[in-house]
Amino acid sequence: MVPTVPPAVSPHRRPPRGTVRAYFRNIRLALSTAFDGMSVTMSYMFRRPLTIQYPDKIDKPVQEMLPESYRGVLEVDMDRCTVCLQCQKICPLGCINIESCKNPETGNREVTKFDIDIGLCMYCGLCAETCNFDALDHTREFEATVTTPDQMILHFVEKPREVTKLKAAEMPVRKHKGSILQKMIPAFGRRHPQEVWTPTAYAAAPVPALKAPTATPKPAAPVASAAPSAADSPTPEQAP
Amino acid sequence: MNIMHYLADLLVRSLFKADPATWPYTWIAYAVVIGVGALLAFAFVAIFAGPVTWIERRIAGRIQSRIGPNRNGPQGCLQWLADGIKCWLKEDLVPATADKPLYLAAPYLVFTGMFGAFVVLPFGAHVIAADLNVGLLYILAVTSLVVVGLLMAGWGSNSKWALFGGVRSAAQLVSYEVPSAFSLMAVVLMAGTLSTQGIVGAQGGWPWQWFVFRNPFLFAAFIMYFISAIAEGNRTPFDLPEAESEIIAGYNIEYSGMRFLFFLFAEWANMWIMAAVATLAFLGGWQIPGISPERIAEAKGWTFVGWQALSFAIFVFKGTCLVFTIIQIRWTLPRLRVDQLMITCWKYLVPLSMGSATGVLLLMALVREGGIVDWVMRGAMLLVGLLVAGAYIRKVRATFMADRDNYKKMEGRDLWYPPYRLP
Amino acid sequence: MHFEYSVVLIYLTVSAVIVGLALWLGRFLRPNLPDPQKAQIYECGERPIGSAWFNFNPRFYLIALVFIVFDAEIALTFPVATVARGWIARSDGTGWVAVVEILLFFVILLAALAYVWGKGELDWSRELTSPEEMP
Amino acid sequence: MTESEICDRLKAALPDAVEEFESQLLDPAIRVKPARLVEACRFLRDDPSTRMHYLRLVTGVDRLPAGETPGRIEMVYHLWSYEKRHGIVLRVHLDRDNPVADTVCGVWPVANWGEREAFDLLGVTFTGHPDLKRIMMPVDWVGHPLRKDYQRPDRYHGLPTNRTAVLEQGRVQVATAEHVAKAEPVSGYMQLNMGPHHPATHGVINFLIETDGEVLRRAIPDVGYLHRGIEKISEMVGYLGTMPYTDRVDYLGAMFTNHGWALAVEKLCNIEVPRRAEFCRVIASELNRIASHQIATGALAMDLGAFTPFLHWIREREKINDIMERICGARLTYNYMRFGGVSRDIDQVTIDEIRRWLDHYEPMMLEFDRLISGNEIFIRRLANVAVIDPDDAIAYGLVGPNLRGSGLAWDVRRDEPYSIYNEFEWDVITGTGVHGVVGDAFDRYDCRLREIRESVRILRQACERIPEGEVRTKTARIKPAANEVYTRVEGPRGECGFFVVSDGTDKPYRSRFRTGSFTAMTIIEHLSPGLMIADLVALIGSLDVLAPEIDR
Repeated sequence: MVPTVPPAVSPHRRPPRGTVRAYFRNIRLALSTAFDGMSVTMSYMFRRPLTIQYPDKIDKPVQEMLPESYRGVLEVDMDRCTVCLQCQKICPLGCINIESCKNPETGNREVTKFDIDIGLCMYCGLCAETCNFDALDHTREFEATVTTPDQMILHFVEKPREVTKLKAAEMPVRKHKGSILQKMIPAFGRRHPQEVWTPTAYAAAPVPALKAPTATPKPAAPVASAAPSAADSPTPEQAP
Repeated sequence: MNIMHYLADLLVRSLFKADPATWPYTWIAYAVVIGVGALLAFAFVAIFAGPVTWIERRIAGRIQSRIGPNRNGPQGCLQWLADGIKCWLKEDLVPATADKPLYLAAPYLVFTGMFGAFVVLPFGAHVIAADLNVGLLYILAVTSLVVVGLLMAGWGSNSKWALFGGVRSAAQLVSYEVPSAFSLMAVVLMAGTLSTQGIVGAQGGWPWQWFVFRNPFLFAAFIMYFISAIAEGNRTPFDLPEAESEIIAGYNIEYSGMRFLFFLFAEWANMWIMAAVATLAFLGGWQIPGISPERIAEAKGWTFVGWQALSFAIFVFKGTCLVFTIIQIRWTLPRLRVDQLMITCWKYLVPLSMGSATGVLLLMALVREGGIVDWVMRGAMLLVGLLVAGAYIRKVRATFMADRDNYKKMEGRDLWYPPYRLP
Repeated sequence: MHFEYSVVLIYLTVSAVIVGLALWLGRFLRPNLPDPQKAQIYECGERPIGSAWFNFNPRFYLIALVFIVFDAEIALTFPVATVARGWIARSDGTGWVAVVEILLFFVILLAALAYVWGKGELDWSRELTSPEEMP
Repeated sequence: MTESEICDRLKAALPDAVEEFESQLLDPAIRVKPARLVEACRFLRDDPSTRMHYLRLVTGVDRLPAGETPGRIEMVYHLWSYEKRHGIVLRVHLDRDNPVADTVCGVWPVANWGEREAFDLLGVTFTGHPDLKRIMMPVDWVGHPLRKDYQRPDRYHGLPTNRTAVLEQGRVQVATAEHVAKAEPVSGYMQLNMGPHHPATHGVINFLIETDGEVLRRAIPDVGYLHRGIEKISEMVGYLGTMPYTDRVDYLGAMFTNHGWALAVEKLCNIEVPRRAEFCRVIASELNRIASHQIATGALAMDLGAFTPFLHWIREREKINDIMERICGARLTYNYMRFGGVSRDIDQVTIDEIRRWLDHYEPMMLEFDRLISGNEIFIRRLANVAVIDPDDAIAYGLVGPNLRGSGLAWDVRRDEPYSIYNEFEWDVITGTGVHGVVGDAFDRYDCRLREIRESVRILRQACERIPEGEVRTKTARIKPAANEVYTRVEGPRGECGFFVVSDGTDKPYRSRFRTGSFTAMTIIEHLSPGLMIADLVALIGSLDVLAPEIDR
């Protein structure tokens, strides 16, 4: 099949026929507009650059430059979580995975798993919006680089823990945003080896009640090992 | 007297206690000295072309409100070395379907064509490898090798984008040789010689003695030479052979590692050659204001060396200013289309440059050199040059000031970016 | 003079040697891991369609011819231009011979350029070759 | 004319064509017989009382058999008349097992790609279509993904198609698909691929170009490299869950896709939007429009070889991004709109910041003009290149600045008003042919640049007049009754339409996003003959096509 050859040139595509005046006008315009443009670029030789030299040559960490409303990596304050499952339901991607059961000994409801897959998360903020207890929220953290995909699943529950029965007003104060996350992703800790990154707000915040990551979980425990230990020795056996 | 010739003779006389005119092995000594000279020239090319890549990126950064490379070495000044070493360590890929001999030989031709031009560039009063009596013609001839190299690269790669690049570069370089030759012809008419040292010698150290300010035709010839030199060096707005947004990278698209580097090397060194030829032909070359070439030649010992160094510095300074302008043009202007490129050359530059050569010829025949008309012309052209520079500075300042207050309001800090506190 | 031209020869040789040496030394430094995908040519990430060695109309055949004429003329005019200054300086009228000669050259060239221009050959032809005419 | 009058007109002219007038729908539709579709279309286009020259949307809906009713595939054609300012929806019901319809490519060339998409994703065959082949999916894909009973294969050429499998498998060794020629080779012309990895194609789009030297014989666009099936995803994640996905449809103008989707669902569910929320929407949208036009104009300059203007615009855009970050928490994927309002209020500090930025920005635009818009080389590269006359622009479904560049003053904000745009004082920008003829590439560029100024005007007024109040009405669970709706907003790439079919559940039954880039792509093949390679780059840049918006 040989399609018909289209008309070669539409009439208005030819450059306009030059008269003598147009000829010299072209020269004048080409030189003067180039001159004008060069005066603009030259003036930039004296202006300040806008580059933020992330990550090291900056006055303060980028996290502090971000507005409060920034949607960074998600974190959960388990002290405030009532396991209402609203976030899990609303997440369009299903990156939140919550499991809970009734403890046969005490009869209390226990949450056994609260995983957020930040590799799947698209940071839309619907879950944080739907959380009535201010437990799940976006932080200003964005450096969540890990070495294997499975480390991207953040485990907010290490051991089965009791679900709070308090009303929203009685609940403990929300831990400072990001303080929980800082302890979770090993890459976060490695980011500033000289502890440059210690904003006063974080120091003032109450110490998180999370278990220290050094506590070795029982091998048979149903809960997966904490993320830090998985990162220290990222062998397939240990990876959850 | 050529400085290399003199040194070689000196070597033969002092080391071998022989008369260079009769000693049978003089040619070996000559070859060694010239070889060393060539290596020195290469060193100049390398330490010019290399840092210029870094300088260009820093300038581009500033123009674009960025910083540019500032990590390797103080202010990133070793960036070019890092890039070079990296390219050296890269795998050398040859497309399976390429025409191997053409593909492999292309960098040699490009580099040789570029490097050959350095033979006749007068860096200083006596700092020149060989003062050929056909100097300018030689430059025009030897740089044509680059075209052959680019065409070979484009064709030999067997890649369609590379082919476009090669064909474009052939069309462009070939076309723009005509206006640049005519512009230089105006200079040759004025100087009465083709030798580069002779052309420099026909001018003087002061701006009113430079060819560019001699008469309006030479002024126009300078601008036209500059434009066609940019085109011959494949720089924006004439960088069609390597237009990255149209034909991706053009002729060098299939090259990698060191072979690729030699193309870039040649491009940046070519920029220097263009600037150097413009300097020697129009801007008085290495001439030191107030010091006549005879006085330099008569000087002895360290005074002689000092004059050489000064003239070298003046030449390099003038050339670098032009290089800076070329870089700034690159980051200011968009690119022409192929047909517009050809029209610019054949309809604008060729007739106008011929006109300027004719005008120079007629003025030479009609106006007595050193006469009152000559001096009036020189003064007027100098005034024009100063006015252009003044208008430029005023415009730059106005642009800067227009934005200053608003910027302060927005950012709450100063707009000024002092060069002594680089980020 | 021999010295001057031997400089040219040696410079050209040295530059070729530098390229060769750099490439040869690089052989000991760079990896060599051939791969059929690497050996493919680049066509924007898609598989290349056929070979690039192709007959097509680069559309500057006439311009190239004009260039050759001009270039030859330039090569012939340069020597005249070189001596013109000396002749004019002689002030016995020989200068005008040179001036007229060069002007004559230029006029012929300009006439040729004007002719080609008027014929529209300097415009980039956008006419497509019809498929039947193609080889 | 109202829809029923149009239906009467059609009935009078072609009595046996009309099957039913579906007036219960939000956009009343005429059901016509498949066999008489083309005739009806031609009549509606050419009749002096209707004159529907613009095919807004062509898409299909798969209806599964339920109870008594047999399954069917409905083709939906949204028509619009710029002249008479009325529109109508045509529908045809096709046999689900063997859906065949006549093509309307002959009536509106823009139908070409829409029908190809219906063929690809729903399996509808169009008789007489010039180039009926898959458009989004690979040529060797099996099945039609938008069919309701479609089963996704686990693997495609050895690549797992779900994430869990990827995680389990680890690094995947990809078996490359066999190369399939994109077009029949024509002897004598050089064929080469421009894209997907080409700096000027603005994302991963492929053009198969046939050239004779530098001059193009034609350029055939091929898309689908960025197809993520967002419309299919929306059928699974529900109305609110689709909102973040609309960000990904048009990443430079996410606010507009957000807005369009919100409008669609609000219309389906009859949700009121508080006044302050409307102002928030307008402020956020116009900021986003400036940002998007900056990318468009800057990238066009970059395609023509001037890199600096692009980065100057990027610098200004960074400040918009900073403001956006304050407003909604993200710099690109805003997810700002909600059904019945917006997710966050814009506080006074942010509004002051916007004002200060506008003060700073206006002189910057002059500087940009000096740097590039007035540059003679730049003008010569764009003027008189790829001229689109208004008839072509309408027939090929160009919208937004591309349409206005051809001289047609049509802006959805003014002419089919939504939100509160008609309260502000601003002008619709049209191409004037400053440096060439009306409708050339420079006009399209110029339109965008002048539209930025109009957005600045709107922003100033909106910042001045923003009232106090709530920004979000409390909404019950989103569960609209079975209906269909088509809403449109004026995005930076033109009309951004959302066609939503609801079936009474909390998830859309079918959604189709009508984007400006998708329809703009069809005209490239039409315009390409006789262009040079460099002109093609300018054409793509001046149309401002965006790969994710094409592929969705």
